[in-house]
Amino acid sequence: MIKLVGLIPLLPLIGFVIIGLTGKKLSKQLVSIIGCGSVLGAFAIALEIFFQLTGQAEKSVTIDLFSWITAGKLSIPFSFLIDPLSSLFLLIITGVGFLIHLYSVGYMSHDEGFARFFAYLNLFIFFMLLLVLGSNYLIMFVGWEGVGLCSYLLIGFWFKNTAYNNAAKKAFVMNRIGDLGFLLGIILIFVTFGSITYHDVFLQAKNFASGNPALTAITLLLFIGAMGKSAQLPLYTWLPDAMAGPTPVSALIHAATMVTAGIYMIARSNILYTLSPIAMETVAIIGICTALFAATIGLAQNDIKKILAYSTVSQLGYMFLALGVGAYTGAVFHVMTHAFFKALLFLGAGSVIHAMSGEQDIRMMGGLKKHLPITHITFLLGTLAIAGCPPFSGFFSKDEILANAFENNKLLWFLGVLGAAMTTFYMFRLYFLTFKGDFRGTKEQHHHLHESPKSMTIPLVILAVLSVIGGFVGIPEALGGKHFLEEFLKPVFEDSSFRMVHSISHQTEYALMGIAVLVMGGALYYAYTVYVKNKTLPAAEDEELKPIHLLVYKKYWVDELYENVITKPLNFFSDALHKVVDNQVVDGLVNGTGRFVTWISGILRYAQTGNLGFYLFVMVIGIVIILCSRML
Amino acid sequence: MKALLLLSSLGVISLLAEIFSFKKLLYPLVLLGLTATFVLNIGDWNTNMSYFKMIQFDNYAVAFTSVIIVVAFLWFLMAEGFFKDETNQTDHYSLVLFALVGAVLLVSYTNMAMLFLGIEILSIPMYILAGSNKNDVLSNEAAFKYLIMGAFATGFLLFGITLIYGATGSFNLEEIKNAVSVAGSAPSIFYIGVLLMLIGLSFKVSAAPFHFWAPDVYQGAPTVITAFMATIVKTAAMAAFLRLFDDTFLRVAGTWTNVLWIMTAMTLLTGNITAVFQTSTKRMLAYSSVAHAGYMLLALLAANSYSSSAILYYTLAYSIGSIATFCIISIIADAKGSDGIHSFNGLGKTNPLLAGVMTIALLSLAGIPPTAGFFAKYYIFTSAFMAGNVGLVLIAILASLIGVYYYFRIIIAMYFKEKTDESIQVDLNHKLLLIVIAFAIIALGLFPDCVIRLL
Amino acid sequence: MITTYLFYLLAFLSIMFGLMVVFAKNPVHSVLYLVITFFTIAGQYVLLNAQFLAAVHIIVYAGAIMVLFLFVIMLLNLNKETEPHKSLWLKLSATIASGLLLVVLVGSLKNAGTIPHPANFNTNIGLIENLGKTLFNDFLLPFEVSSILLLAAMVGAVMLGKKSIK
Amino acid sequence: MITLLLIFFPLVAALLLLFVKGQQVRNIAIVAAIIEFAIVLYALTQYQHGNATQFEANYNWINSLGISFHVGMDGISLLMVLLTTFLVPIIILTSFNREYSNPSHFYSLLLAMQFALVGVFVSLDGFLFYVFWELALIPIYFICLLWGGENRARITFKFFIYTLTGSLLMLGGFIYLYLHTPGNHTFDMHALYLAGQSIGLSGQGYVFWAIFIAFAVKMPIFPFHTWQPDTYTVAPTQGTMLLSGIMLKMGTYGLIRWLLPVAPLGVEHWANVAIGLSVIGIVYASCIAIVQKDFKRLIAYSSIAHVGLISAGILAVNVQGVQGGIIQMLSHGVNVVGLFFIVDIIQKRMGTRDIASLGGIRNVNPQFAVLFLIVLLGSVALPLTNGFIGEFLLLNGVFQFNAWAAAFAGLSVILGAVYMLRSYQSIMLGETNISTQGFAPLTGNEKAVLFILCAAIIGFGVYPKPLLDIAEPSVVKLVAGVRMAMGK
Amino acid sequence: MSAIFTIPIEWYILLSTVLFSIGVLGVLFRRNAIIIFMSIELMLNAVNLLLVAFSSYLSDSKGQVFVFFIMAVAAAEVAVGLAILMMVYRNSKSSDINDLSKLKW
Repeated sequence: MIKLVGLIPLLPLIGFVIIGLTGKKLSKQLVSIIGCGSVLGAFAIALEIFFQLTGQAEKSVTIDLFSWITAGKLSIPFSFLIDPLSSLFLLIITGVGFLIHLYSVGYMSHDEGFARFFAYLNLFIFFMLLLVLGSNYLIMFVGWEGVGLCSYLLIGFWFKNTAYNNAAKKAFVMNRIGDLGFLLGIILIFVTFGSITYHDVFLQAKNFASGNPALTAITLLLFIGAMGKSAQLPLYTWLPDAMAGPTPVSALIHAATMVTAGIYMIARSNILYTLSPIAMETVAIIGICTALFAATIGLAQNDIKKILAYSTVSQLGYMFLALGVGAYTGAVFHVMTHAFFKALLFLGAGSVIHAMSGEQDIRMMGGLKKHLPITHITFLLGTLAIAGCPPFSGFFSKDEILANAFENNKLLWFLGVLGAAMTTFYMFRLYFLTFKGDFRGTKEQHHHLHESPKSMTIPLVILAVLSVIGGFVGIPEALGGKHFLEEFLKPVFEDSSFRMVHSISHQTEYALMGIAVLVMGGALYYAYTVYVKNKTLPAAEDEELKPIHLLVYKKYWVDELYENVITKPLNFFSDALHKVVDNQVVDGLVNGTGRFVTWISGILRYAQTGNLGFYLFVMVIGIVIILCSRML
Repeated sequence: MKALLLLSSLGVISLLAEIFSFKKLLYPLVLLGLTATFVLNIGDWNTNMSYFKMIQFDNYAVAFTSVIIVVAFLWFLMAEGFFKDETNQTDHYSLVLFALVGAVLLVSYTNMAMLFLGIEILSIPMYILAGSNKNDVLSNEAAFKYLIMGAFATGFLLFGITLIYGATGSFNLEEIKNAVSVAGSAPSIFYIGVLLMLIGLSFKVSAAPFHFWAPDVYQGAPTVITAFMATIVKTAAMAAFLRLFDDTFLRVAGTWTNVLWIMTAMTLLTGNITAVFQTSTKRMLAYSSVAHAGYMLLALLAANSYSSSAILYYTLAYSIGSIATFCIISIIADAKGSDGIHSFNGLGKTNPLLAGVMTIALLSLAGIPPTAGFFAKYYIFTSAFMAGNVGLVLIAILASLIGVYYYFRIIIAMYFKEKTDESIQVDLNHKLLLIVIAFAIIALGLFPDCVIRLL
Repeated sequence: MITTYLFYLLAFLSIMFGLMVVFAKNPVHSVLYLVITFFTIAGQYVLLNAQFLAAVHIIVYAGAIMVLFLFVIMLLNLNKETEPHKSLWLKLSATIASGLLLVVLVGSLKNAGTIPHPANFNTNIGLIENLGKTLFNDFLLPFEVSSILLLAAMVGAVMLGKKSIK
Repeated sequence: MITLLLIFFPLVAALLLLFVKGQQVRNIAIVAAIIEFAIVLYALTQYQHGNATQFEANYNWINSLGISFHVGMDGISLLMVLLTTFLVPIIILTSFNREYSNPSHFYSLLLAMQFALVGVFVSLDGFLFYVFWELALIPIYFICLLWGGENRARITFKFFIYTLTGSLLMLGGFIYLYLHTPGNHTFDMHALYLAGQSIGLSGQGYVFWAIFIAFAVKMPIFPFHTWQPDTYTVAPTQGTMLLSGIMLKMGTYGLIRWLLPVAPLGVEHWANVAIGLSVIGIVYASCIAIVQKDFKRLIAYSSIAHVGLISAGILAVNVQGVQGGIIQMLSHGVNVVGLFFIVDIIQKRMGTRDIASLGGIRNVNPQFAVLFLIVLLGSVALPLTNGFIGEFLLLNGVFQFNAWAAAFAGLSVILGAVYMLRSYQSIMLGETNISTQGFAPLTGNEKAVLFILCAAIIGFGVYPKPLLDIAEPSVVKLVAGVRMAMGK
Repeated sequence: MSAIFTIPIEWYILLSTVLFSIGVLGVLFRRNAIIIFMSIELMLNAVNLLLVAFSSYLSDSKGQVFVFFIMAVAAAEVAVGLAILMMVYRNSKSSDINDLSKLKW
């Protein structure tokens, strides 16, 4: 069955090609069958492979397809690697991907670009699968850039809207900044190890001393790539803007799968990171900073999708924190649970937006509980999961991260808990403002309120179930679990295991869990007090805000900062380069030479006075000079 | 020698044509005569005959004579109209033929006396022919300027010959050469003599700063005569120059190389730069001919095994290119009354043949492959490079870029500017001539070996 | 001794009249001064034992060429002081240029005395017999060729001189 | 024999075309070009993998100067010839869009150009190479002069003079080498290699600069590039395609074939400066491309950026860099021709290339939008397009020379995305305006061209191996030789 | 009666140089074409003088023979020159070289 792994990406690719080429000629039904079916098929194979892998002793299988690039020593095969890590990601991608495809059938049913949407989604799945399946860094890079492209296409799906297009472009360009780092990292890997195949690289890397500068450089460069793709500081601003795309896109790409590529990559390269403490620290610090920074912004946003977006950024920060402290399993665990509940939340939000006829401002919502019962329940479950309420999935994954952070550095743990509190607060703020209280929208919107169709609610329900039970694959030992996930991923991370010392006692772990739950409860209560009891509403657009509030509400003016520090100067610089340096100086020099010759010619021709006397005179002078040369 | 005799006889026969009234036959007769001369001349190949120790038909002389006769033949084809003037028909024939005699003397002399007479026999008909458009003030002026300056320069040449005679006691090139080597260091008057001869010959090949006559004379003279001066006269003078300096005076190269180095650079630059601003194509080509003298001097200065074949090839390539351009200029000027660049506007559309041949000829003059002009320049550069004159080669490269600049002004005018008139009627023989030249330019460029192998 | 003085005298005269050729205002005077200069040069020829050449010189230059000049001047009616003068600057620069030339030539020729006073001096080389031998043996070809030169000049002069029929 | 056929078939076709009247001349031209392509395909089947020069033909030409008509192909040449013969029919096909006055001259010049280009790529004699090199200039000059746009006389003339300047310097360099060959001197390529390698550092330095500047002008590399945007803009589309698609490769090919082997020490010593210039040019041109308003000009600048990377990669002298250079030459040829054709399609319909005044074409013609996007992605080197393979290898090569240079050069990855996406957005996306509403559907030949190009872009992005394999043995041999001469 | 025993050759060189320079001076100094012509004749005569002197000092008749050729050429040149001058005068009624400057630049 593992031999069939090639089919996994191939199926969505075929789906893309069929839908993409025939496009509008197919009926929507057929399109949805092909679109969803291809992903479902991939999921089925992935599931089969997963079980096969758990059953067999050989945990890492490479399947060579063809030789892709060769140049001297550099030889890059197009081959796939099946191991626990990739098979887990395969499941997440195809599974969640399928659900979101299904959801999209309903969500996009009225859109004229229905077929195009499915084509893009399938293409995305294809690239995402390449990303995780590749057996070397370059294949990963192919997927990496490919998903960036799909992200670009999908964010700008409604291409008539300039703002959406700008958001798409921004996403692509910011990703590219990271990609450059990634690419250079890959090249440095080649230069250092003479290969970029995981197997060869990791095998050699084990012999490197910890803190080797080459490794540090490699890991930092790779991390730049991760920062771009996974929206970490300072390259995160594209992700909130990416919410311009249709909601299923936000759920699939900008929450569940693509943005976690960075985590996958670092987890994949765990041995390299483990051997470079500086990079680890950097990852941890960037992770926690992002987590907090995004969380604070999330506190004051009013757009339902924006809040979720910042939440995603924040959760991604957690995952990097986990990676940074060496909790690779924790990070992957969180990727998985996050995929469930964040996809759920986005799809729920999509359902809300669908019901609200496109309205996204939570100030205009409220009391939707009655109208959208299924959405409400599932959304609540998702909220609890992300907040880390036991025994929902988020609790276990977050707990693992925090425990590891505590073990590593108390400050990191403290900040992590602080972030968790904020998460709980803004998520419940969102929940309360949306579903509780009274409806604040227009009459028109009120009239149209309706629960979403089956194709949308079924995925919601499935995801809700997964959000609830998803955490059970990683119940920590302290709670009597076997931590199935850790066992499963062990072959991947075992080389790095010397860093993962489980010195933490069960008591401490209980205490940490307790604190986390308490903090969560407190934040929940505070949110409840503010938004349900006191029925406080977020400030209206024209209202004056307190400085700190304003700072957060305006997202720290980071976009404006980038605009003024990078974009505008770049344009100005380029303009100057063009108008002054290129046209005046460089070309001026060239044209100047021509003009100089013409000018000289204009002068010189007057020497030809036409006067015989003058000619003779010059001749004599010439003769005198020539004869003088003899005398000298 | 046979060539010499035949050409002289042809000149005399031309004069007789007036008396015995066979003027109609004269044109074919001359062409026939030239062909015969060419054949006879080829017969002298490898014979290395010397006559009175005055002239020697070594291969060098034969090769240059051949070039001169070939070019003269083409020139006669081009200049047919020039000989239609009833009054002076026979005079023109004989003067041109006498000038050819002078040219042949210049490529074969082994004695200063022959050099001097050759120059004069070549020059005096030229003075006259430059003024042959008797009612044209410009033509008069050209003749007059040419004469005065030519005579003036002759004075210096003679002074030089005299000093060399004083130092060596001989006019014979071989003896002069040996006298210097025997004496080791010749008396200082010898060196002054060399320099004065350098000046005199530089004047003839129009090297700066003795080039001033050239643009004015070329512009003022009738176009066909300009063509003659630019091709045959220049070839002969260059050959004479080369014969004297790269052989006889080679042992005292130290005396003249520095001077010639600077003169070459000046020639290249002034010729090319000044041409840029010209609007009269004839005058532009006059300056360009100054510039071409500069390239040839480059090879002369190199004074190595490549020099003579380089100059041979260059003169041939340059001459046939010039014949074509002057022919077209005269056709255009006759039709439009002006030889300004604007007369060429739109020629590419009205007369594609003229424009095409003109383009090929100009490309050749500019030195663009695969034309003969390219290989000529290449060969010269190689020769100069070999001699270590890298700086001069760089100047020459710059100069030839400037050259491209003005040659292309005509090309651009022909193809880019809108047409102004209807197409021009061109004689069949002119058409044939031009086509032949165009092919010759390309063929020479592709197979230069057949010429450069000779020397 | 007398030859020495004669040389100096002739030299002085030729230079003086040479200068007068240049500076004379009337072209006719210039011609006459030039004729005198030619005579002094002929005198030098005699001093140098080139008697035949001296005679030819007088005949050709003074007798033929200068008459031709005179003839043209008269024909063109130039026998007045009509010539507009060059500006002072031009005259000055002309003088300086030729002065420089003189200085340079003299400077570079002054140490040329490599020809020793000949011991076995042959006084007969200037005689017509010797000249004739040289001319018709060694210089036969140039002699013949100069016929072409003269012919060409003749044809040319005639061609330029005659009126063109229109 | 195949090589001779390849060289002279287009010339014969070009001459014959002169005698054909009317518009059907283009059909004959395209048939000729396709036959030529078929000949190359045949040559490919006959090609023996390995580093040997094949299909050799050697005739005496100018015996007394040691110049011979020596042609042949190794892998590198073969790929270049393949590119040329692949693009020329496409370029002819694109011309079906427009009616040219004097079509017989136009197509004749086009094929004459092909003759010269093939000649450049197969020459194994320095002099022959130079002659073909210069020959290529004449047809393209006339194509631009006769059928170009506004101000063409001045601009194309500048182009001519500029490239000629470089060429003459190169000629100087070649003569210098020639005079260092032993015995009676020869222009044979290998003799020139040996001569170059024997002349010591300072001599090689001169040779390096003389030859490098020639190539730098042709490609062009900063700061020798200022002729290029004007010329590309003013030339007729087919001219621009020839210039950018193939002619520019003469320079990059020259770097590999002529510069590296004749002046290894010179390259080593001056690589800092030369790669520096190339890399500066990458960022410089990319930045300038960002502010361009004319799409054609924008592509022109982007081409400078791409070429800068190629040059830097080649000058780094390692297998990855040189292989990358070769692959990128092919990719760039395909991509840039596609882009210029897109410009032509737009200009033909809208009458403008001003990015700002377009918009929303995608609404009217989604198919065009997709094809445009694919070409664009190839140009910004997205993985699985042809552009990526080259760019990766090139960056790899440069990185091995200097990591910072590679990082700086890599900025083009970002900036390329910025200007390309910006213009794509501005031209294709957004709302349609009055002018773009009437955007006519693609004609058959337009579709054919774009489909072929897109297929090539994706095909060779996914499976570049055949191309890489053809070039690899020759590249390995060449690089090894050069590095050995450098003492590495 | 021969000067060569008493006069060193340098004096002849000097004399002819001076005469030659006077000729050059005349060419540069005057505007009348005829005078310029005459000055050129003076230059040629200076050369002739020197040739004869060398010839005598070397006891070699070739120098004197050469003078014949110079004379012949001078005669021819004068004939042609004066013809041209006449022609010019016919057309422009001037023998002033400054008036002959239409060909320029």
